Amino acid sequence: MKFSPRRLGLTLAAPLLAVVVAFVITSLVLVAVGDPVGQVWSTLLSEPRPRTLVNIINSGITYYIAAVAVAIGFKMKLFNIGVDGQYRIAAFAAALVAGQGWLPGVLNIVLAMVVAMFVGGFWAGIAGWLKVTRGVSEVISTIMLNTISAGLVGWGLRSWGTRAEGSNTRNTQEIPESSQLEGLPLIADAPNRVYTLLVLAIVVGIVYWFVINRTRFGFDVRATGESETAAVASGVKVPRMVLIAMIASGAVAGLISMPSFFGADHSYGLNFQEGVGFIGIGIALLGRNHPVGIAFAALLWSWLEKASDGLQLQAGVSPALVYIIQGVILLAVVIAYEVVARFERRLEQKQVTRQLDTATPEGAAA
Amino acid sequence: MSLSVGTEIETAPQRPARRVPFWAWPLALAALLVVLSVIRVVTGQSDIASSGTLGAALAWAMPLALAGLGGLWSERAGVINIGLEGMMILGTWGAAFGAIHGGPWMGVLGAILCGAVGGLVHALATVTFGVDHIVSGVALNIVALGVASYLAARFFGELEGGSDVQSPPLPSLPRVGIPGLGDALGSVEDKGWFFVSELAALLRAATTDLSILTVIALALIAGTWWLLWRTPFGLRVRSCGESPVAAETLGINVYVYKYIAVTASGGLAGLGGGFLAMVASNAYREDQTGGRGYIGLAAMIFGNWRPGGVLMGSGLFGYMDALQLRGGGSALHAMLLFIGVLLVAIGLWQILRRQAHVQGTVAIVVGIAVVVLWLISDSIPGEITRFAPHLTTLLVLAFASQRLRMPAANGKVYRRGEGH
Amino acid sequence: MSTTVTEPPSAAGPPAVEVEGITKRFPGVIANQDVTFAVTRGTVHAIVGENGAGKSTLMKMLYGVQRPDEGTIRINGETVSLHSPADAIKHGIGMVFQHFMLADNLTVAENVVLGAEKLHGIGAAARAEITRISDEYGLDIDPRDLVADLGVGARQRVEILKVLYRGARTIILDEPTAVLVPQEVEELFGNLRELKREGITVLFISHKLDEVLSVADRVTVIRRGTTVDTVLPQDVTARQLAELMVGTELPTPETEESTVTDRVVLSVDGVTLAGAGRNVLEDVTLDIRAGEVVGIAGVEGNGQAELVEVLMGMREPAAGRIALEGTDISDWDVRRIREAGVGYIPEDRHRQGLLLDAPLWENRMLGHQTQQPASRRGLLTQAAARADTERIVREYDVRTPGIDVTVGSLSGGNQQKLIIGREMSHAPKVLIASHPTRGVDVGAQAAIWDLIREARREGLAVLLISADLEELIGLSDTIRVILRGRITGEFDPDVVTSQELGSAMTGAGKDAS
Amino acid sequence: GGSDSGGDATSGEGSDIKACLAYDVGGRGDQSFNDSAARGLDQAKEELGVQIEEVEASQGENDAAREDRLNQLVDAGCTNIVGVGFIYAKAIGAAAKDNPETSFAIVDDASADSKADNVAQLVFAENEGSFLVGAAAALKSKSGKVGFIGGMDVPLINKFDAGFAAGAKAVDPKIQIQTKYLAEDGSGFADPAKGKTAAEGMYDKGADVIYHAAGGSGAGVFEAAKANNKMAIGVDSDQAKTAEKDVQDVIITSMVKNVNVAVFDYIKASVDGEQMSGLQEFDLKSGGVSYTTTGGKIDDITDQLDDYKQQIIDGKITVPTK
Ligand SMILES: Nc1ncnc2c1ncn2[C@@H]1O[C@H](COP(=O)(O)OP(=O)(O)OP(=O)(O)O)[C@@H](O)[C@H]1O
Ligand SMILES: Nc1ncnc2c1ncn2[C@@H]1O[C@H](COP(=O)(O)OP(=O)(O)OP(=O)(O)O)[C@@H](O)[C@H]1O
Ligand SMILES: [Mg+2]
Ligand SMILES: [Mg+2]
Repeated sequence: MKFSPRRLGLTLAAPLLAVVVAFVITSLVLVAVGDPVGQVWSTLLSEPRPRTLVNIINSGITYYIAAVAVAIGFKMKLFNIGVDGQYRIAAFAAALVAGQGWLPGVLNIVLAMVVAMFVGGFWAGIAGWLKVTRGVSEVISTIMLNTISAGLVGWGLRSWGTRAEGSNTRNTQEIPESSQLEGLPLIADAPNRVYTLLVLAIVVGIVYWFVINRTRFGFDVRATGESETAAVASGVKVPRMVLIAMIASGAVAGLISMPSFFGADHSYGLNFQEGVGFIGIGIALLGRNHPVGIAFAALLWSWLEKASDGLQLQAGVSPALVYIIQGVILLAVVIAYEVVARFERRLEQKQVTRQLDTATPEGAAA
Repeated sequence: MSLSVGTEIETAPQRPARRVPFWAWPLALAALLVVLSVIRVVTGQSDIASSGTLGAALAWAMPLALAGLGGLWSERAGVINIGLEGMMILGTWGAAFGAIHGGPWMGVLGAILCGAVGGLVHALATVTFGVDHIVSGVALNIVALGVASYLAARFFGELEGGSDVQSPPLPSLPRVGIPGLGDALGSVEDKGWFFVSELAALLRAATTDLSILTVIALALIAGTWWLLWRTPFGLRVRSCGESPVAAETLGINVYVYKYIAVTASGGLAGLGGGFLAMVASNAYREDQTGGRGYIGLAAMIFGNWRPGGVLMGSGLFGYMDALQLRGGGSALHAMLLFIGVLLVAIGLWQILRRQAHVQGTVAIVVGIAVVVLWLISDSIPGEITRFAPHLTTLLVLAFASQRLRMPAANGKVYRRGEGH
Repeated sequence: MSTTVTEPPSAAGPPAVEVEGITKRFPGVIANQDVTFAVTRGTVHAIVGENGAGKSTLMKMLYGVQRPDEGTIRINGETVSLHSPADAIKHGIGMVFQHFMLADNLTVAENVVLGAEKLHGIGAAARAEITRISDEYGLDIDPRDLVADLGVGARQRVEILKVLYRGARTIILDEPTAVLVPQEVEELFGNLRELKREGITVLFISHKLDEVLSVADRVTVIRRGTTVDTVLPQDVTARQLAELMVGTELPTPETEESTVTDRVVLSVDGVTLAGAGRNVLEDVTLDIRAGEVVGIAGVEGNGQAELVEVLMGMREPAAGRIALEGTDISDWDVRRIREAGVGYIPEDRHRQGLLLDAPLWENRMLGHQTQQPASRRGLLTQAAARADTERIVREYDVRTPGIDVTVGSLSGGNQQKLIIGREMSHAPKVLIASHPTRGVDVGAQAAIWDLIREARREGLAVLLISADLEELIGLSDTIRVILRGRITGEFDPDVVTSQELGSAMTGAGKDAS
Repeated sequence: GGSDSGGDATSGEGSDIKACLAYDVGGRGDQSFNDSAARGLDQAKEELGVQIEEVEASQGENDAAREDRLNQLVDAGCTNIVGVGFIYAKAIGAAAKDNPETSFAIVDDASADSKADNVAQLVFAENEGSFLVGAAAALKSKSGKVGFIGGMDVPLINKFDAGFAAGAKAVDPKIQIQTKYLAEDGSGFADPAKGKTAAEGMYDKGADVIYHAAGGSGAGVFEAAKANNKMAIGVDSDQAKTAEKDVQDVIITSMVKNVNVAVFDYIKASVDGEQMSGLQEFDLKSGGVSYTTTGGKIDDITDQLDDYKQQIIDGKITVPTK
């Protein structure tokens, strides 16, 4: 697609519109329930400390990969609601393997990633297979698989996890020191570090962009998403694509936990971060399934989230306010995208006719 | 709408499922009771069909049934509603807020209203703005979680006995039952007679100590059937889900009916949330819904978008839930026998009647494996019993989804004047 | 054809419908401009005009589905403002749309009473009334049937019944004959005359002039959105009418001297396809030679679509063999078949031929993803694809401001030219063209016919499926008739008439040569 | 106690001690564990005049987020920070390393994760307290069947389970114990409906006393007990006082885990200038866990229970933890 200022303007219009709407609605809510509006915004909008900034980036990394996993499905109009379950079961399996430390250092990390992608892909593949062969909606099957994976992981953790001396939790074996990644000192003055596997997120983003936009496979994916019937007629084997897309989505979902696992957690335990898959859905929608859009959305999301502690401490407002802001932005943005897209389509149709009219004056209506 | 998959979308005409005659229902129920009796006798697990289990199953089924009924309203009008979970969440908050400030019946009203607001937002996004239904639903779930959580912190945090994540105890709704019947049936149940005791247990569960909200929910299921299939209003709602363009050309304001149906959908799901807050427990709690909106949706789908089916689907879920919570591993273990035998039967049927040798053989082999598993083990690990309902859903859908037919225009974005 | 109705319309009372100065604009299109005419009560009034002239738009405004930007509508002398079909229905207007407006999964009764529940409820009384109307007008409809089980003719009668049930005094029929075979058309006209006798006014849209002349009492011609004239059928010939419609002379497809060789390119042998209940294709056998156009005639739904799907590899035949230049391709998938040199112009370009929201150059790649200039070794070659799209736009006269606009914003004819250009660019050996000019304006239609003829000269084997019998007769070297999934006849287009084809298509005629 | 701290003297200015609590999701008001910690904080504010601050976690966060929260508390000027719940173990360990000047405490964890010179690990012998209520259950049971309902199958709750079983068996070796864990995740602590159904199942199968360690889900256990005219045992605080009025009379006793005492003691030590650190065990002996007699339902057996208590304190009985 050629660059055009109008197009860019329209692309940015929707998210900006949504953020403004979210700002207004949230303010109204605050006024309605009598919370301090000014203080809330000044707290939320104050510049984060370096340490918090690092944390924003770190959870942004996690969310980014989650959103890409979701976006792969979305590109084909597949709703992989099960990223959460795929991520969980993959994280557990990877932690189990990595904890054994069969391979030294970086190789161990690579092995864990391969295992995570395999397990995540397999888990998503079940839903894909059910859809293709049995016609079960992936929305329902992935939701069921989420619960099932939670159960299996719970059982696995009880069977293979260990309880450290004096601890009240259960964890998998901690990974050897040689496989622990120290992090990148990207932010000056911060005592903590950005996950080394920021690199992984960037690679995932680039590969995603490249495959979708520059390969034949990606074209098939997009074609299927835009019109299944046209894709079929063009030679795309949709069932096969569904299976592949689900597996790819699950494989990427499997990677979600990797940056934090090797950068901070070092083992899988009861304090595992839940719900990332659902956050990924929100971010993918917000970022319009675009690798760059998703990056901004992921940072926005995690920035809001990190602001919630300040909200409690400085404004005395429930941190749940942040959920409202996130939710309203999301709802506003999906509506705004629809409105803008419709507007754009009309504009283009008009333009086509106008240009043709001037080209062939006799073609105009009498 | 999500991808339909397959290359035969072009021409293969879908045979609509034939109506099940009304007498089939009691017959099926009786058959089920016989099966349960056999399992009880063979395994000695008295909890399989005790009135306690069935009563709990009924109670567990109701929130799911209400959510599923909500889904049915919405999807019959052509709007996929994956936002049921969010609407339920809003309902739990609304129930608590209403009940605290106006008594139990205000709680019921509050649940319905708050859920309906969620439905209205979904309608606004999908009907007016043409947002993809699943996208809107997912977004709504996120918003609802935030709104309920924030409002709870704001309105319950300060109250005596409440906190940011929990409301104070709510006043309870009346419970009803047919007096005297319970004890009589109970003594029959205790005799352990084949089938008779199971029947007594079922009657006992259905007639004693029910929450008034359970009765209302059952009435709503019947009422939905009557309203949607027996009144002009219902015909109009359904026409919006089958062919909104056709409805439009007959002078029907499709937007209005979609709005009504989706809002009602929210109200029903909200009431389901209210059930959780006021009947299943007696307070609002964050995360109380625990994904029941999704399960309700699943129950509706395998109930084939029909009220009776919703009841059946949610009943199955409720039963599995009740059984695993009450009996745990051993009761579910007994069910293995049932599942194994069922699989073998399905396999034989596939081979003998449908010539599907591969599927049939697979079913028989798996069935025998399940029976063997039943023989060699004596309990199922807790984690696995807890996802048994979900696994069951997945299996049921895998076996039955070809027989299901959703409303033809479900999930399609409709815009006035653009369909001709 | 049967007797033409010639008695002059009675002039009693104000006109049933009168429109004056109607203008309707769509983004970029003026669909109607200053349309003015009147319809006398109790007559059959035809509206003719070429594709895209604005006939449907006008009728939709009469029915309240759309609203005019300017102008007035009078019904029985009273100026009305129609905001929705409900208003129109209230004023006694009913409409049968070009595309049927029926909910497949509802029963006939439910479809009929929908929106008119106040009249007789939705129960037994309503069903009785439906049966009564059905009997009265000889519509032969059972209210308890599921619409999904009905054929095209019955569906149309249900549509008419819907209108009658509401007590409409003015009925609009938008191209009712498009999907009917001649015999069914006769039946329909019989029904219309019946209606007229009951004093009902019929507004009838068509661009089949012989039909119009046989049934109408008055004919209004619309050209490019404007009323050109209203004439009495006995005063004009079909030729004059056509010239009024087009403004110039009508182009007709004409077969040139035969280019048929004896080299069989595509050979279909005993192909059978199983469907729900019965076989949708049964023992279909035909050969297409290089330079030959084989036309398939048939009433919609008799297996044409399935035949195309089987040939394109979208469905696998249960029995039989399909060979492309001697190679068995029966079990190949779509992609392999396309790569082997089978071009495809789908029946429904919006559904099967294009990605409406993607730019022209991406649509250029569709269907040929695996081939140059779309991709190489799995990677897209965008620059090459763009350059080739520019070429197609130029060579095939696709009217577009550029190759970056979305294909959805082009007109149907231009979309179709892009598709044809795309398919021809890969030097196909076989072209499967399904309704290649459906919904395309006259200018583009002529251009498309030329393209097909040219390809045939160059040795292409063409399978042409069309509902337009003129087109079939004009382009084909041989015509096969398909009925209930079987090839039931073979005709020489040089000698066959539309009537004969129509008989064969309905199974009425046995005179297959 | 605490009268010697000079709390009154500093109440105008406020002490220069600022005690802060970081809760898990839910926070103050769960009528159980978190509330107990909050009571300790309130007591410290009142009696010692310390300044306080509270924050709670948000849903589904990771250790980094928890650590960041603790650091924000440090930034807000907190001198003493308590992580309420083992979920904070790693975060406390890390934050303590980064802020050697600040004093930390963690409830329910004694692992290497949270170990540091400036961290007090406040742990409880829940198994010992549970032993006593287990014995009480066995003594009160007429059917010889008792039940245990846990919110989640994790080591912490296993301790309650193990202690309860040991206590019941100590009284009656043939006693039947039904055990049920409600969920895989935190929802097991927040779903009274689950508690109720599980308890009804147990009562229907003959149990007449049920002990729950299921947080908020326990409300359902009490409801079931009330409806079936059976007995229940509360947990964490004296639930015969804190539970809803109409079910209080079914709660024969509660296994109290005095988190408030631990939190208060920890803060008080700082006020007194003797920073608490290292492993701090709150067991039967130190009064960190105990059983209650509110309502007088077990007045007849307190002698026997106190006897067991003494044996545990004396080390004659070792209560298992899993
Ligand atoms: N909803 C719409 N939006 C934009 N343009 C429209 C719309 N409806 C019709 N048009 C345009 O208005 C013109 C008239 O269309 P209309 O359907 O009335 O033609 P018609 O005479 O019925 O043609 P046909 O014989 O193909 O049915 C066409 O150019 C068409 O593309
Ligand atoms: N992006 C899009 N998505 C869906 N539909 C679209 C899109 N863009 C255009 N359309 C539809 O495609 C139609 C344009 O194709 P159509 O064949 O009707 O053109 P037309 O101008 O009517 O040509 P004709 O003269 O053949 O009738 C418009 O009616 C419009 O509703
Ligand atoms: Mg058109
Ligand atoms: Mg038309």
